[in-house]
Amino acid sequence: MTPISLTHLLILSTSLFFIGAYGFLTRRNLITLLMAVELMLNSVNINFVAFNKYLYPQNIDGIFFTVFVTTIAAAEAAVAIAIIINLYRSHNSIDVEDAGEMKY
Amino acid sequence: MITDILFAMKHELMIAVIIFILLFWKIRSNEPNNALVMALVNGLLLLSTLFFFLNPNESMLFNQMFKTNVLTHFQKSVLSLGMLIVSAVSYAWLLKNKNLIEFYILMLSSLLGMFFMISSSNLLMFYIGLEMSTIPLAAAANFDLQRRKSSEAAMKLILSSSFSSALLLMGISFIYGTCGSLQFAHLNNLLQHTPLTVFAMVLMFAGFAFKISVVPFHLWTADVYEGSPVPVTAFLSVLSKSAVVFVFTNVMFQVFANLYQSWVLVVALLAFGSIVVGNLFALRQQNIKRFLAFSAIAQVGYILVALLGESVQAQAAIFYFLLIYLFSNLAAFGVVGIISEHTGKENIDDYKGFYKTNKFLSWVLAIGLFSLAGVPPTAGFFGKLFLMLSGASTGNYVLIILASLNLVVSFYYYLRVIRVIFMDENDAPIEKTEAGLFPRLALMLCILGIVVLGLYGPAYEYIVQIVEHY
Amino acid sequence: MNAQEIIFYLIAAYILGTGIMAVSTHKIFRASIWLLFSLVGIAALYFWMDLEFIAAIQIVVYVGGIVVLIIFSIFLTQKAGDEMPAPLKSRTLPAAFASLFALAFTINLLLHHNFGSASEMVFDSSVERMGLAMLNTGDGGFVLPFEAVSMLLLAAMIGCIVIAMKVKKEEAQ
Amino acid sequence: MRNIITVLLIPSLPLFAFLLLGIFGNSSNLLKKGAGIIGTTLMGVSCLLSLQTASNYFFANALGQTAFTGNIVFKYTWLTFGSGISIDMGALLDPISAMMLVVVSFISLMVHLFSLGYMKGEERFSTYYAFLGLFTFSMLGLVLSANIFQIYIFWELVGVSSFLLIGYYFSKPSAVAAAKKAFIVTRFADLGFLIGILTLGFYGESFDFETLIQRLTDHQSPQFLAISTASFLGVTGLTWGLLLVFMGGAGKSAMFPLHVWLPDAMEGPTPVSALIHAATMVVAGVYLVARLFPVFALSDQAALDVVAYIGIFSALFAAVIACTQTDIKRVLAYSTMSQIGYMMFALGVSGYGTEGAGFSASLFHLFTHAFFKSLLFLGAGAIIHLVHSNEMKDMGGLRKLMPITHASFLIACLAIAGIPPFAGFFSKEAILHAAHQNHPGIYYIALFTSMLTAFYMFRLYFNIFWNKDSHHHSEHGEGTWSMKLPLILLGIASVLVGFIPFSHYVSSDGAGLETHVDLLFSVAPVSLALLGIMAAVYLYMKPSNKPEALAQSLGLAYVWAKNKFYIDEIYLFITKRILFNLIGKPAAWIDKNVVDGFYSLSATVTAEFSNTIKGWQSGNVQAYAIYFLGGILALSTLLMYVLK
Amino acid sequence: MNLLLFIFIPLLSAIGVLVSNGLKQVRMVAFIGSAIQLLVAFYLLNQYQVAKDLDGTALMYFEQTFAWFPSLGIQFHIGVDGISIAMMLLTALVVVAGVLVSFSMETLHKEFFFLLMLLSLGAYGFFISLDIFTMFFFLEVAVIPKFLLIGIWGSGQKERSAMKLALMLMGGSALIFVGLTGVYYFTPVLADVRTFDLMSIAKRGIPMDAQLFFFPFLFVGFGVFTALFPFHTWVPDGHSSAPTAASMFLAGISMKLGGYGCLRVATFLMPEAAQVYAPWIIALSTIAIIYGAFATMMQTDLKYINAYSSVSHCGFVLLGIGMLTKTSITGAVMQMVSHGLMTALFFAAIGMMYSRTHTRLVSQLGGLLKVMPFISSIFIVAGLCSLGLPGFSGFVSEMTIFVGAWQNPNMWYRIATVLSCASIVVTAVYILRAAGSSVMGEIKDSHFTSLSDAIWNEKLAAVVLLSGIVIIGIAPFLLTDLLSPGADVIMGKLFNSIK
Repeated sequence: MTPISLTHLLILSTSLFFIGAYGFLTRRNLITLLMAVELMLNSVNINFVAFNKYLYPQNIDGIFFTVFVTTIAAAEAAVAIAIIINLYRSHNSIDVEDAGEMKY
Repeated sequence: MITDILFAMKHELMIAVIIFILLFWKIRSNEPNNALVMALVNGLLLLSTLFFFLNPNESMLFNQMFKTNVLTHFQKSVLSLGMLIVSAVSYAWLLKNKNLIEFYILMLSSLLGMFFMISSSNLLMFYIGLEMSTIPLAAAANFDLQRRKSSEAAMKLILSSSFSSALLLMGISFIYGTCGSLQFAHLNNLLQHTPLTVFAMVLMFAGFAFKISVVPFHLWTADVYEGSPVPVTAFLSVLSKSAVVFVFTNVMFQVFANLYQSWVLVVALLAFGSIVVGNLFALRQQNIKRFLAFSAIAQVGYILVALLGESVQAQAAIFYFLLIYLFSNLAAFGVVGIISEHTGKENIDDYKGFYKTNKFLSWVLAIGLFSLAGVPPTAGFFGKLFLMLSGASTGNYVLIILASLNLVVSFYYYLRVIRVIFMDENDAPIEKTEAGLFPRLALMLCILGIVVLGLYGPAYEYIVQIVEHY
Repeated sequence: MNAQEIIFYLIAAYILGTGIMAVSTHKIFRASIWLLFSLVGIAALYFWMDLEFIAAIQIVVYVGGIVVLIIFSIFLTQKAGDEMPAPLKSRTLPAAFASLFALAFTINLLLHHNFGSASEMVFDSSVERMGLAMLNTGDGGFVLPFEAVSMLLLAAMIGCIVIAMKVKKEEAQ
Repeated sequence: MRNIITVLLIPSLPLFAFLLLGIFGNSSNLLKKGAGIIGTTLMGVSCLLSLQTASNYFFANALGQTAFTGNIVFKYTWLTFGSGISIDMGALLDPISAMMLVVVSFISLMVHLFSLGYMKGEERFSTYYAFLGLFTFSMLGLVLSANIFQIYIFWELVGVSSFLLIGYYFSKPSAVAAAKKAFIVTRFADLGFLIGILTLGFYGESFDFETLIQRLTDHQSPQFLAISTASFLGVTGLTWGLLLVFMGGAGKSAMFPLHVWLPDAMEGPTPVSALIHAATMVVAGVYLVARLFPVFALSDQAALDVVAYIGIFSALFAAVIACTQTDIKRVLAYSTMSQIGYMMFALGVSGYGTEGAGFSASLFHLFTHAFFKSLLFLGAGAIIHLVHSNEMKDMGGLRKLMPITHASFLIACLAIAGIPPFAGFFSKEAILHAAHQNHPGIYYIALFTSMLTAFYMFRLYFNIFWNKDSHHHSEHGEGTWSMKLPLILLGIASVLVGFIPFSHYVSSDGAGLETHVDLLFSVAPVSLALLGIMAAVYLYMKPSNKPEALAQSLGLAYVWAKNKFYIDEIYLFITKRILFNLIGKPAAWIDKNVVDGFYSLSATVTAEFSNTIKGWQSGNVQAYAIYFLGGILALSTLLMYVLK
Repeated sequence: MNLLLFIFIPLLSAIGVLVSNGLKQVRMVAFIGSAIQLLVAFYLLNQYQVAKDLDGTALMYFEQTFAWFPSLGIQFHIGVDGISIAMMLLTALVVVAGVLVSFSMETLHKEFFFLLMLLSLGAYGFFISLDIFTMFFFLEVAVIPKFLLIGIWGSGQKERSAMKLALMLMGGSALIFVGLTGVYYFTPVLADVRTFDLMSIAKRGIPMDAQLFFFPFLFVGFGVFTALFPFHTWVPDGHSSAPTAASMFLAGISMKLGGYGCLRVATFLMPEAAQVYAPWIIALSTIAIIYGAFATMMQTDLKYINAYSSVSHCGFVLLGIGMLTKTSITGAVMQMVSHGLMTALFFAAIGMMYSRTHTRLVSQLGGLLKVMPFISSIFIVAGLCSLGLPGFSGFVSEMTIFVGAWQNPNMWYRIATVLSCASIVVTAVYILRAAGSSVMGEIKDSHFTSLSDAIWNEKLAAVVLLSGIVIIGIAPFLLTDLLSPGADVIMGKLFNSIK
């Protein structure tokens, strides 16, 4: 494997990251926001794995980072979804635009 | 060996023990006696606070992921104390809560996360601690289950924080990619000044800045503060912030030492931005919690000012300030919480004529606000001045001048509240509110802290000593 | 260009394509399915990198866990097939600009960064090594984060239960 | 030592009266009733001591001396300024101060005495006597001052006691206004005085009269060289200093154009006018110039010329106005101004030493004038006491009702008109003589003025005592003996004091001058005075419409004079229009709107700005994220491309 | 003599006020506390004379040093010289009088007296401090009580005025703080410790370029407290809205903190810069004097009249400092003392009149001399003192300033002096206008005739202040002897710097 491929991997992950970011910034459904975040986290995971495998194979920090990110992402998603469901109960909508009562 | 670990992790273990006790309690009885739970938790938290005096040794554990020394013990005790005060002043809200045990578990988990974060000497542990201190808190923010604002606040918190942690993670991944290590101690040497590391630094900085509400990463703050239950707001504004600042200073001075030239600029810019924006927004708030949120943003600006100084002086000033800030802000939030819980009134104008009916609470709120504003003889005066003194030590006079002048603006809005409390006439002021024993004690403790910390010089000297040592 | 590379580019194209679909389709249910595809694609990438363990976790946690959770929540809050409201123009433009700029910026940085030569060492990513590391307290051990995360999961679980549980009638008043 | 105590007691006794009556006068009934007696007694003692001191000085101590010298009785350093100069409180006895002591204490005693009857039954009787005491104390202190700053201190005290006494009837708005005017106008003059003091003191490096005079008259001394080389706007420091000091004197002595307060000051109780505005305080300016006379005469002729011109102009100017006034006290006030004008120009035309006839004449006139002018005022007081009016038209034919007053008033009128052998004749002759020798132009104007003087004085006299018949009947006669006694005493004095060989004792260098009355020279002034009296007889002795006809024929000139040449209006214009409207109001406006407005504006701008940016906090979590991402990008771009 | 008494007595009185009950007890505690303080102040004066006779060379007496924040070089260093003793005597007198005139305070009396005591604590602390950080601390301690006193017990637009005052004073403090940091960091480091200590900074000296940069901050910052033009606008509003005692404190003491700071901190520590900036100081203070006087002339409210006149009078203080001669500096301190007493007396008289007539408008008052002769006389006497009548303190202090100012032969300085002198005429105008129409003239309101004159506590207050004014006015040498050594020290620093 050549470093160029590492760069390519990084470009892939970066692209995915900002695709996720774009999603987060534009979608109006709270659940889709969450989905966009998952994409971003995944792209970071790719980064860790790629760095670990191609640059620092002597340790496995990157791999473990990925594992823990995945776990935490799960916890985060769970809590977020619970909150969204609760929000839905009170607002009867999960549109971002409807959940902006507090401002200024 | 085992005792070493026990002593090193005494705070974490203590919190974990509380969590498990609560868990089993919940399993045993579905409708526990809230007062008893609170007494237990408060007692144990007091113990945890006092643990500081219990063999505060220095150690490095678990694959160099967990470090302790006097400084971290100190910080953890401060946080325990903060948690204790939060828990005590929110007595009324907690007492009525149907899910008290769960609430405590969430808050304590968050506290535990902070402890891990403070003790982390490794980016992985840092990240886990950070998330652990945020995610349960987001859930706790939603604990006013019926209030629309509560869930909105929780939603904003969890989504913003996940977005921010994604960016933070990206920064961490770049650091890992360029250095190949996650250990703070190694990164110190490995990190070179390259565009990519600078970018990674900015990303990480933004992650921190998000947690401590630095402009422009602060926008969630006011909404979340306003919507969350008072204990959560107090917790967020004091404990989360303090914990992150503890780590932040460490990371900035230790990990990013090689990028000092770059981050100093960022810090200076954002310090100014935070002070100005925080002040401008605080000026126009009607809701007292939002008002405190924006004032807190301005306060963070001053913390950043101090960060510009020489390492030891800066850290000492910051830690000292945070200690004072903890008492001051909790005094203010304590009173606001008590009033909000008893009367549901949260607008500044509702406090008109407050002094006529509630002398004690008025003075507590006033002293808290004075301390936040930095008026002597409260400790806030010393805290804030030492921050700026530290900032000036490297010659950033333009920033110091701007920050000083902004103090005047901040004065305006603090005094506005004082004015409402003491001077404005009102036919129907907030009725007399009985705070209860725990809150009263906690508030008195805050006042004591506010008065003593400043006038008693050795308090600061002690912090300097600890910081100098580590 | 050898087969490995071709496969890589295919997987990459697949991930990005499904990713884009996931953030742009107007039907929320479809979006979740596109997300699912994208995550599977990432698992494929891990396979391609010979990291079977990570790939497995990816599939179990993300595909089996999170996406399912998301789909459940969609069912709880939406009627299937509902069109989502289109994003606001005022939001799309700056978002697109920011994302593209950030993308270009980051890629530019990455391309100009010298990561040094790839290590020739063979990367040992066996499940055994990971297992040992996971529960090791000494050098190269990750037991502390493991425990910490378990506490986090516990807390998250408790939080979810309280929040998501239907509030009883009398409490609602 | 005895001398010190005596000299100290002279001003201290009135001061004691002031403190006693001022502080306890209202609380103690005894003091309230007995205020007059107490005040008069203390004053009497003080007067006796003054007479004794003066006679000691002139007759006992000076025996065998060829010249009178200044004698500093005591000196105490009161306030030291950094560079060795200090204000000393001291008492200086020299011919002029000894003379002034007598004048002040004697007139004051007369007024005290007169007031016993005149002010009887007043509600604030004790306060009145307290103020009289304060005034007398200040005036005596002024006279005794050995230090130019000390004189300034008493100068101010005199001013304030004058203010208090003019405003004695404080519920009368006109009295309050007059008191204010008097104080403010003299205060303005004192501003000049103060700066003059500062200038002289700075260059002379002392405030002591003796030192100052010695240094500034010695043309070789470094101080003199410094002050005469320093210049501002082309005028030397010395001239500035002297002129500014003279400005102070002109203010107190009501010289044109600072005279406007004097006529109004007649709002005060009449005895007060007699004391302050006729005999003592108003001549303080003359006294001041006389004090510094060596410096004027030996070092700065230009300043002295100014004194002369202002003096003669004021004399003429006031005399013209006096001819047209109908308020008897105002006539007297303008006459006072005119007479002080005489004193001033006499100083102005005088030389030093053997040339110093003018100096002696001036002070001689001061001396005599004090007696007959206070007599006139007290007489006027007695008249007003009777008719309850100041206006001539309410009077007439009073000679039968009040014979003593009539007689004394006539004596005084003759004296002021310069008819021999009354006191005024001698002093005026001496002045005219001095003017004739040194400055013929001034002499002729003075001559003309003396005719006017005779005219307006007798206009006054006839209007009061003759003219129409009296419709008054005396309720309480001429008044008590305490009122009559001063009139008689002063009348006698007005006749006699002219015979004192004044210049022998009082002269510019202390050496004494021989008095010579040149009968030939006296012909012109006396005949002119008689001419003036004749005119008055013709116009005013009997009621007629001749005065109106004359006024008509004079036309505009009469109107202008009657309206005091509109000087008051000019002042009013300057103060109201310029100071109030053009400076005061804008200052207040600027303060409110510009300076304070700036702060309010900055507050408003801040609030507005805060309102403008509130949209940042839009409440939408995605918007927050955009700012978040934008912040990161902006910072990184900044770090990488801008602030490299 | 232990100077800590000046901290503890006010503190104890404040605590005593808090624990006592009822108006009578509270005011007695406050009165006794302040009276003891006054006695102690006089005792200090006595002890100072004794100590001075024993050792005339010391710069400061009764020095004590306590570590406070040693790592930052902040000490609690106290000590006095003649100048500070004069200011402390002033404070003691005004505090006693302030307590006395507030005897009939009805609402929230406990808080009122507590804050008064706190205010006096701030003032004393400021004057005894020899550490500029401590000075700053005490300076600010005094700000909030002012805000509360005006805002709670004031009249008219009290809240706005209170806010304005607090904000402008805080603005001044902010500038001072910047100046302090500059002084702190640019003073050469000795033995690895920086210092805030006044005397050691003076000894070490501050480099010229730092002086040039930071002098304006310190001077303007303190200047705000003492109504430096154009930072004076808090004065009229603040003074006129404040309750009587607070007005007395504000004008009598608080404004003097600024003047003292300008002298002790700004000018003393940065003499070279003071010389450079002297023309500016003189220009601004001359403007303040003239402009304040003219603005006063247009006022119709008695308190505004006195407040604006304070602007004008405090201009003299700054003028005296700006002229940088020994005499003028001595005069500036004298003027501080004198103006403090005089203006306190003035406000006391106005307050007494207001509490009876319920109006302060010149146009509505009139003829009060008839119904309340004591109060009216006090008013007139205060007015006469204000316009610089000999025999009262105002005269000697102004004259000292003028003489000092005139010693500077620069023509522009002279013109400034002449203009300032001219203001005394304007002063006469407005004082007489005020006195003429409010206490003299006809009684404008018939219900005035039934009003009573001053009662014992008010009389005592007036006598306390008046005796100070008269003693200084008659025997100014007492004061100049006290001030002279201190002025010499400052001048010594100035002249050394000329070399």
